[in-house]
Amino acid sequence: MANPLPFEEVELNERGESEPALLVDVDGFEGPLDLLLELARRQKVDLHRISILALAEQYIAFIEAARRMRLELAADYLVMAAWLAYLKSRLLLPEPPKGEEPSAEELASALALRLRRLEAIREAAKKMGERAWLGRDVFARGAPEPVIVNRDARYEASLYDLLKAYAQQRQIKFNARVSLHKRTVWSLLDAREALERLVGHLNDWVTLDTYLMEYMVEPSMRPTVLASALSATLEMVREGKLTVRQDEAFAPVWVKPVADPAEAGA
Amino acid sequence: MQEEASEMMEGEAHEGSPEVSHVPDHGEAMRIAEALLFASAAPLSTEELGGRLPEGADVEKILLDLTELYAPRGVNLVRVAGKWAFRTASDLSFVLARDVVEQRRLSRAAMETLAIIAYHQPVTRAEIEEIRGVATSKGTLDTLLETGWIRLRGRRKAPGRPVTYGTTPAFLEHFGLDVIEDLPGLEELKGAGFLEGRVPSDFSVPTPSDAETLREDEDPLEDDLLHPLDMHQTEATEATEE
Amino acid sequence: MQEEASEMMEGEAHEGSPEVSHVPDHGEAMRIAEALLFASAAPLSTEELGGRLPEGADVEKILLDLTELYAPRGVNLVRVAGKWAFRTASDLSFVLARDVVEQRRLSRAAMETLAIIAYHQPVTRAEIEEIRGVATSKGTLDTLLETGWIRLRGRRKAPGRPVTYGTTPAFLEHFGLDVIEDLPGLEELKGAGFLEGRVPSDFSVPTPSDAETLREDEDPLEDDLLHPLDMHQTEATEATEE
Repeated sequence: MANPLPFEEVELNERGESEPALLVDVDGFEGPLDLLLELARRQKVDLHRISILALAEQYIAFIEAARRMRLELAADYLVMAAWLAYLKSRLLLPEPPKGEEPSAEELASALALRLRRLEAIREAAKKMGERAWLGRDVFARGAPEPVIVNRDARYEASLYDLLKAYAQQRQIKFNARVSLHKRTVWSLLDAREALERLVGHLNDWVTLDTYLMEYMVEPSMRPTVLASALSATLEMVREGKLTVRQDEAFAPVWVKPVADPAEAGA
Repeated sequence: MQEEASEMMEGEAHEGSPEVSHVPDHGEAMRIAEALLFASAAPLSTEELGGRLPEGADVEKILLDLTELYAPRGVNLVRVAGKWAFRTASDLSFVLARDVVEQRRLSRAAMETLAIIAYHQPVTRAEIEEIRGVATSKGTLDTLLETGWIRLRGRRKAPGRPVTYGTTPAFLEHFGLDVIEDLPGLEELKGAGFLEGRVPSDFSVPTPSDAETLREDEDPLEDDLLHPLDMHQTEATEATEE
Repeated sequence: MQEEASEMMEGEAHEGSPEVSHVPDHGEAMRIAEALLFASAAPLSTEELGGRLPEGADVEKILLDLTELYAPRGVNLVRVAGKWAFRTASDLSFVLARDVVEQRRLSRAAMETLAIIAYHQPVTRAEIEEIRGVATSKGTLDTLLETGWIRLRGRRKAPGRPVTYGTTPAFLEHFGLDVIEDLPGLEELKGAGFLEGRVPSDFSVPTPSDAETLREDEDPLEDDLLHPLDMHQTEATEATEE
């Protein structure tokens, strides 16, 4: 097994939080490919001339040793072990006639390529880490002198906006005045309801005014009450519920319920 | 030319080293001081710098040399509160300031108030409120004063002697009016569709006056008002339109 | 000696002006550029500078001259993320390192993942895992997103429409890179065929791209993903501009 490098302890701690699945890995390897890479390095040969067969054997031996030590291994490692065992058998057996599947040699070189690629990106990551980091190796201005922005407000408004605002204000005012002076009215509906209620209690001629007396508590209400009541009366006459008569112009208006609607129109 | 300058600076940077080998490279110490002063968030004292420079470095000399070196540049080494800091050259302060003209729209309340002042001037705040049917915030009048379109004219000869407001020549200029009487009257407002529906018979649009001379019912503003006025305008500049 | 250096810089500062009188004083424009760049913690683009320099100033020449002038100094003018900034000389990190407020160290996993994203961008999580031969924890990507150095770019036009990752301008700035092509060892990786797309795709181009525009095999992110993205970008912007 590789001797853990000083940083690997840190790695283990960090991984404890973020990558629990790898906590059980062996001596801080970053997965099976990383372990393979480490084993390959120990062959002390160029990755281009690596013996994948030897590598597979070493990996399998490593995994078996770990299992004997009852080390719990992440599934990734076992999958890789199984695959390498397969590859090993393919590499040892005579190659079957060329089929659809890639040959053992092709599989082996694909694995070697993956290892070289991981090695290359590791190297790149190392170079990136060695670059002069801002805030670690190089520094920006410690006390930036900000650009002072003098804000000068310029207001925009058009004559149209001005006139519209003025007209709206004044208009609201006079519209409001009209509604303020709106009088309380006795609606036709109110009159009709009142009359219908009263009709049932009567059986003789009565002046309309008598009926309306109780509504005329406020003098200002009188015109609206009279008008609405008269309209309602005429409507009920048309429906044959009331009879109405007036002896002369401006004389009191007499009403009488129609006992039998058939008599209507008299 | 440029190369020459580079060489010069470089030459300068390595000055001293061959003569006295045990004294740290003066140029290198200068470079370190430069970097320290640049990266520091606050000015550094001679002692602080000395503590960070190579053993035996002549801090005073380094600071003197740096001050001279940077004196003609766009960035100078200056003493602030007994410490040292790089600062942009004071004659270049203009490049670090930027004038931004912000286009702002008047709020509806301000627009309405302005319109009432325009038509009803000279008008008091209470009269504006009477027409609008709502209290006028100080901020609204401040904003309008800030625009330069309205001014305090005088004081109404009435209980409480309220201030009267009117429009300025800048108002006419902005709204493209020749004289204040060019504001459309009742018939024109109706004709242009600004007033809709039936206009009550007692409805009228006043004839505004923005004349410099006060009306008969106006008194001049007292001197004591000028100070609060100044204050108003200062505040108004800071306050942003709602 | 010192005086000589001062004169030198001054002499240099006024170079050019006598020859072409209608062109603004080159030395003065250099001073202004110096002040602007020096004052700013965040890099400035050539355009930003040009807009602040006197009309007709040769921005490119000014920047070139300043770069050369400051090359031997403790503070250098460098190109980062396509913009210009003064930075302390990288060889002086040893004196400045003391100021560092315990920079959070990236784990090896995070550093490797960042490298893969940088060199292989746009890259999906599956592709990162393929290269590393191990599952990438969400925590690693979150950490990297938090630094503001990587961003979600879009979605790969492939089954499952996986998110693609790429680096940000803050990444370039942090690592002192002008453009993504300046990544160390990029040519070797490319030459060895290690940047070939793993996922069989007609579009795969074996060069990293951190361009804003998506590649042909990328779709834009959906709106629901934009919120976390915006958050990251805001952080990144703040980190850069301070």
